[in-house]
Amino acid sequence: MQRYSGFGLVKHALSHHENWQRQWRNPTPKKEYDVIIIGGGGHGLATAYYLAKEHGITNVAVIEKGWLGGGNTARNTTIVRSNYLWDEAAALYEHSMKLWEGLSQDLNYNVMFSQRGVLNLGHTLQDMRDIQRRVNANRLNGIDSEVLDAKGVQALVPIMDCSKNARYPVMGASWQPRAGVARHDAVAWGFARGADARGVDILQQTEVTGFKILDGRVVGVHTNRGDIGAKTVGCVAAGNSGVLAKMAGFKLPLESHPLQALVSEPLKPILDTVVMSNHVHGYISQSDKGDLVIGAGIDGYLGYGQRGSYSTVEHTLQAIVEMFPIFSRVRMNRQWGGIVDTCPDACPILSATPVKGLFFNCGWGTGGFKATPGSGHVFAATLAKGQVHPLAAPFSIDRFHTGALVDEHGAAGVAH
Amino acid sequence: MNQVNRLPRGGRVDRSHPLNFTFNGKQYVGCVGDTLASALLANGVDVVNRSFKYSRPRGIVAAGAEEPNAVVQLGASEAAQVPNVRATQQALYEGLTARSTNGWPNVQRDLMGMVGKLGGTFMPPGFYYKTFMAPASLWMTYEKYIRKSAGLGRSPTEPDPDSYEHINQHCDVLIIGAGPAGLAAAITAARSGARVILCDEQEEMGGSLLDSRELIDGAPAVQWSDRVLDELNAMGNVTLLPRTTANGYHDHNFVTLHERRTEHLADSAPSFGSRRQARSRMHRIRAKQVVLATGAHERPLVYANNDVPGNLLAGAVSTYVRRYGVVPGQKLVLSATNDHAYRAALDWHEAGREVVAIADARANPKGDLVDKAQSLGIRIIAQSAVIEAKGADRVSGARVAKIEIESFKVVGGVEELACDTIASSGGYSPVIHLSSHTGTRPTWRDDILGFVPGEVKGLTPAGGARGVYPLGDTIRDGAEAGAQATQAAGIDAGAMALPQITARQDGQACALYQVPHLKPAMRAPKQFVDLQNDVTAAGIELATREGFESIEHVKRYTAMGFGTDQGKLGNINGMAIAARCLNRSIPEVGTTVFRPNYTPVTFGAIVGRHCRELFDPERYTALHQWHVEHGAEFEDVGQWKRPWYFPRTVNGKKETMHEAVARECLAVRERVGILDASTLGKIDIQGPDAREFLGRVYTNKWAKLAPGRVRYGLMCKDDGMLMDDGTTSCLGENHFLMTTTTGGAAGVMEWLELWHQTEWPELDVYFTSVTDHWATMTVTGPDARKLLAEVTDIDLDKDQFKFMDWREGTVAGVPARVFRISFTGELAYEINVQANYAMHVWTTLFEHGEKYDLTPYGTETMHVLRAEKGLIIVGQDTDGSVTPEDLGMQWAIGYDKPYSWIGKRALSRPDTRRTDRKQFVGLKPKDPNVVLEEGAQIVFDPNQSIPMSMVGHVTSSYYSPTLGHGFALAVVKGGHERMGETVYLPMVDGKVHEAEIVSPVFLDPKGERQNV
Amino acid sequence: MSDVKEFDTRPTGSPSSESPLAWSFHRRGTPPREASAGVTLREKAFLGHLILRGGAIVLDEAVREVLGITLPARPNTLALDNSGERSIQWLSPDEWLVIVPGGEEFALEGRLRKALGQAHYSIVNVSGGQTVLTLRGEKAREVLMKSTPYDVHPQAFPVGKGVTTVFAKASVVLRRPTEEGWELVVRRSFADYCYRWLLDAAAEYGVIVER
Amino acid sequence: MFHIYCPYCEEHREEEEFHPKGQAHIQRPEDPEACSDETWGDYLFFRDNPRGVHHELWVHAVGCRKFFNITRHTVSYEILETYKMGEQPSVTAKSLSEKDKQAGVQAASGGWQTVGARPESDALNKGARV
Repeated sequence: MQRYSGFGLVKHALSHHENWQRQWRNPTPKKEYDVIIIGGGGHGLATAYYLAKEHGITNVAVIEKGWLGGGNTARNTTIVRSNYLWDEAAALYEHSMKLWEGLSQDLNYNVMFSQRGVLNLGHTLQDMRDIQRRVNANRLNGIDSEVLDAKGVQALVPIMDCSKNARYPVMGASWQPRAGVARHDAVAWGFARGADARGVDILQQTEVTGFKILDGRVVGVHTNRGDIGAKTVGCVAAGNSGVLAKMAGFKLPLESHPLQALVSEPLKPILDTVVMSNHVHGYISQSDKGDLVIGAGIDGYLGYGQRGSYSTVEHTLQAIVEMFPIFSRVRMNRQWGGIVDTCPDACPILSATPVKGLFFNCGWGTGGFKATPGSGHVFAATLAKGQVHPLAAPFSIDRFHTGALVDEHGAAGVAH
Repeated sequence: MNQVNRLPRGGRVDRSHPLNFTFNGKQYVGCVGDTLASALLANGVDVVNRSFKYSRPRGIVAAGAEEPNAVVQLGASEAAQVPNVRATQQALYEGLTARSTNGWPNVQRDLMGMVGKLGGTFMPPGFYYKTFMAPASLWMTYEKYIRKSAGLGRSPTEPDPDSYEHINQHCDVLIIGAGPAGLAAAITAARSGARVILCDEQEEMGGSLLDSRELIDGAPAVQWSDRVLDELNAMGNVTLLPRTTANGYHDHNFVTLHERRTEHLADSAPSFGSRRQARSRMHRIRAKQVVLATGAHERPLVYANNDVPGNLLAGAVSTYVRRYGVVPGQKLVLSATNDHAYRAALDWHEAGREVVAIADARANPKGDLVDKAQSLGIRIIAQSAVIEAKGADRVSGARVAKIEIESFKVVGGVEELACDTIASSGGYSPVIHLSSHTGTRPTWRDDILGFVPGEVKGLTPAGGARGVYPLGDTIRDGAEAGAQATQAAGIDAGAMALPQITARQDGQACALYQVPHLKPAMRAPKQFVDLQNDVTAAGIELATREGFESIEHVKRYTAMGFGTDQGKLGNINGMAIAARCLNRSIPEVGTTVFRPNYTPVTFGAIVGRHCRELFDPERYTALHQWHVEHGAEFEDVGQWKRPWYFPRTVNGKKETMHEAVARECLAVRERVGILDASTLGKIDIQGPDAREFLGRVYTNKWAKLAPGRVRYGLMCKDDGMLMDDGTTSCLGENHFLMTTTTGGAAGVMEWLELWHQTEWPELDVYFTSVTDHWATMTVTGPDARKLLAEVTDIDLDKDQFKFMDWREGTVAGVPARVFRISFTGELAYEINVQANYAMHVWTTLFEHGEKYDLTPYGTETMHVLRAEKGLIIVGQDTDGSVTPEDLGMQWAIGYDKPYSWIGKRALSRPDTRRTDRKQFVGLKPKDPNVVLEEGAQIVFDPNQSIPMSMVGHVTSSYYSPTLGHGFALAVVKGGHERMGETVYLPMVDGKVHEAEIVSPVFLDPKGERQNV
Repeated sequence: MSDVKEFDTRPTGSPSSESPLAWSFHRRGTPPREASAGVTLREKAFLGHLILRGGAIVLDEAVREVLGITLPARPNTLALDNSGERSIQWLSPDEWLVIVPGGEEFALEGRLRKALGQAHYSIVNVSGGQTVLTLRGEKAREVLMKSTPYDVHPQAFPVGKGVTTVFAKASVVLRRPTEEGWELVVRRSFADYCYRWLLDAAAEYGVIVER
Repeated sequence: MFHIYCPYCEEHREEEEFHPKGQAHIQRPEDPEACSDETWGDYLFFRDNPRGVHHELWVHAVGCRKFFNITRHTVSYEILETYKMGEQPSVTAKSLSEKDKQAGVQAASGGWQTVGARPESDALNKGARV
């Protein structure tokens, strides 16, 4: 692998950038691999990378029906945080956060992980109770997290309307300083380059059309480029997980919904932190390019169309202008949609399945991007050992039958 | 007049109405009908901006929505700032003030330009992924500097003085674009009587007809468009929307049109007295049929230094000359691949300026316009192109060479032509953005060298938007599309009599995107593809070499198409370059996917009226005015404004919340208080199966509740988790009144309907919401009976009107239902009267209540009082993961009811059977002065290391003025079996509070106070 | 249906009463009267409102007998008596809204119950919970277009139509009892919001609020 | 932005008037007490989630407040039919064309009903963690 550095950049400039190598190969599928990973998004590529790096398993194929990193990895609002309420979720996301903190150096690829902090605003008394509960839990779980009052919020984000005039005045917030944003595409590319360099075959434009299952055990997959064998298959296909599960003959407690996002035109820096509000429902940060990156809500219906309803965008911008009246004259450049696979308890599934050797990693809902390295790390260990990693154990499919949900919805409260 | 480039006559501007404007602090004059861009060109302003990455000087390239460079900061005052306005789309108005968005200290002498010159070579695409990694600790510092160079314009820092609005429209046929095809479609549809909306993004309708050289019915084309527009204008079934951009095409023919109503008049929307106008309007259109007549965008050629000011699109040159009466230079070289582009040379020549040469990439150009150019003596150099522009702040020359497209090589000598303007045209791309918003993929057509719209239900593309270019064909195509759409909308449409147009003979265009240079792309001067994001041909080549093979990857790696112009000029060229590098065809490399918006839209316009005090409804009770007048502080509960507490001012000093709540609590415990409880949801339930229905949706039993009685009920979802609670009263054998939580009202109503309509339609029962009909006031405290007795005819005798009874009668002369239920633990009466009379009843109670020191209290006091009694609040003490059993409310669970009520089955799952579930308990802090923090986490062992094992949390916590100490409600693992045990609460300040697990009922466990 | 508790919520005396818009008028007053306003707004307060639920055939007979109006069985329609003061509005296949002059509602409920006998139905008095706003003037339709996604073009919304639909962020029953005027049936707790919205949306045309 | 025909109002209305309520045609187990934990869990949480033809339950929330069913394509978002409660869809897996089948269009097979146990869309939004 060609190592990247500032010095290297200068060297290449002198040769007119004509000697840069491919960041990954475009290999022909082999007949058989030790492990097949279905889904070449961030999670799948991270899984492959850690399989190779941590477990020495390099005879691995990542099968991607489109282009690597072209799904939700390319369509999210790039927020990274770990201040989750429940112990199980917090442990998983904090594991991920620690990996984020050294990821650029580990990958030798600058994923531009920018720890500019995340505010989760509270606008009602119940919001503030929920915030205190979550922050207290975070603290005792070793996650940096604090409660701010409205003044503290105003000090961090002077341009926000923290006055009493707002329809739902800001009462305070939780604040995670280590949280932030990252360059989403670079995450996929960095993992792809790292995995490829260690021998992983990334098979783009290759679509899985079925599973080869013998006596209840997976032995390979059918693809549009022929059959490929493997005794261990990991499915990391986000919104398309349900489609794959159906091919393997079982259902998942998942629904795939449209999740939209939008950006403004690029502006000179004006917003340093990530601001999220569940109550008025909008979240916003400013990218290094200057765009305001704004997340909208999930549409309530199933949708694989990578687009949602316009009214969702309207409601989101209403929330943004409510929080930031000065953005009223800023202009929205582009909107787009992703497909998020949501679980009833808003937590992922990292699990063995009724088919031996076939594992699923899905159901991340809106939380997928921030989990990328952690999810890959834990899932790689699961595939390498053939048994579920302890951090993943609470996230098995079984929980929907036993009732042991990790209900992150709960933190939001349902009535007053 | 100092407009050096303004022609003395011609165009559609009004030279008799000059307009003053300021650009980068300098005063200029333009005229009515100008855009900011045409006025700047008229005044000879070359450099309008600096580029984003390399800070190179940039000038105006285009005349419309595709302009990448002339992006300015608009607005004279701080509050009226608008970032990133395209000068080509901004009408000039008196006093317009604009600045370049980049350039320091100014756009002419820009120091960052040095960075671009020196550093440009170290900044290939993706360079930041390859550096700034060591040491890791410095990244945030590096990033600070990266961010400094971010952005184009800046956000205003003061609130917007203007307002915006939505308007919902419905029509049979929406026509997008009022050029020749759109006008023909519109008139055809309109004459059929259909409801027609015609919109166009420009200041004036007419599209390409406004600068056309051609004749329709023997007269200048624009006269035809004026005629058609006059006819449309007079028709009642037609809505004409100029200055209106169709920005988003959504599912089922929902289209958003952004109408700029005042942006051409002033910085801020003018108002007439109190009559305020919205600055802009978003039309939310539901169209039965849509005709897409958006025309085509010209593609520039990609040659070296093609970004130096003075490089323009050929079509833009024609537009500026013919429509605005502005010639943007003295000496022109045209580089073209097609006949249509020759118009630029002809227009330039006719304006009296010199056309140095036309470099035509075709070996043997021929056609009417070629002939015309030749006849005017214009030099045409065949099989050649401009391979490089010379000049820094303005073009000073063009290097023209013979090229071979097949081998992508310069094959002849280079001739350097002195000129100040280079116009280029590489062909035309249909404007298909809208048709691809719904996910439909466009199709590449080799014959027109462009993508055309894929098939979309309810949408008919017409004219240039589907690659039909000759004027006569375009009008015919538009008319046919109009008729077809009208028919599809279910209305008969006649055919339109087509006007006479002499068909122009055009030669076949050739396919050229990037122009070869003497040096390979990596070493040649920069050949720009996406001017706004400084993406070059070399950059695309590098991306493909590094393995970025799909156009999506190329775009993301180079940032091509991610600017505010969304790659309208550059995307196809970029695809063509990627295709050449990968040795594939354009459609093999991918297709272009566009997302809304077509052009950027002001947040305010999308928000509309839903901001400030109309952001979300504020719901008020019938007593709101009284609360306001008595100084209440309000709490937001859902959309309701509920009184939170009523601070009194004593000796000029306003009580704190703590003081007010202590006073209110003691008033209720010792005398009498009153609460406005009108926000509780109320549902009237009638029908012979009402009782059975209640038995299925509530966890407890309803079979034996007699008329006149009230019962508390718990409602679960089928996963066994509590979703709502409240009391339900039996009004008659077949008649019940259910109450719900304030926030749960709408949800419960829908829940009941859901089960009735989908699962149990056989049950005869009807539900009607009466939340707003009844006002509810709770009179509670030891003196409640005495007070109420003064104003009611109801027998309040404790044996006649018992706890959990209800009675009807009058209160203060108003018919009332009175419910003897208690959320405070005291003697309490909930009085329900029709809301119109609520204020009368409330004030009458206060008249009589003075002697009892009747005290109004708010939600905070209500919370303290109910918590002292261990009564839960759904959503505060529960969170969607709590069962009735967890709450210790087995007394409210009908385990042996015959029907398996909602939630029952779930209670016997392995996880709900666990004995160490988090269970609802009271906590008594060891230190009576401590009020635990709500949300504090609980541990059994305070000495463990982090991460600690947490066993529950505090759900409610208050200081009790009645008990004289702090107390809390909480959930604790296995809490029901741990009474008397000590738990610990480690806090952020390092303190660890100790508390004892106790019963959640802190006061009057036998319920004697409420039973008096 | 028997075993339902009928209850007249209107007092026999005349204690002071307040319409749902009382607070709005108190807080904001009404806009200054203009000579040529495009929109005129008025509250028809204190009417009698009943929600009727049941089968159409069952209810129709009773309604005709008691009110002399044929139950509008077609979706989204509105029927009025000759005076125009009493109306029945379709809300859903088993639900209608009856609006009568204030004070008539309780007697009407009684007569309907008598006529309906043992059938399965429900009648609920909601008079305190909602109010009627009327909107007139040449710009009334444009104000509505700014407020509701429903098509209010005369072709799509002829006289005699009434629908439950979205109004800004609230819901209303929007109806067109006459050629000139529109009626909005608004929930009490949302009335102030709707009032403020209407004033704002109509500001550019000039608006008269009749009291 | 869907334009939805309400089979009770007998006309098309804007999406803003409706709420989606999950998969249609799912029945609560007839005897909950007798069914296994697995069956109950399936009923509560497991859904078809097809990429293709889907039958879904909607409510005309700001309108007639009736629940009804929609057959909708989850990629093109085209509404293929709407029908009242108690009626059966006419567009199903069986009626899919060969072309659709080859293109991998899936159809909901029915199975367990989601009466309410599934978090509603706003709950999803409330908990949206991005």
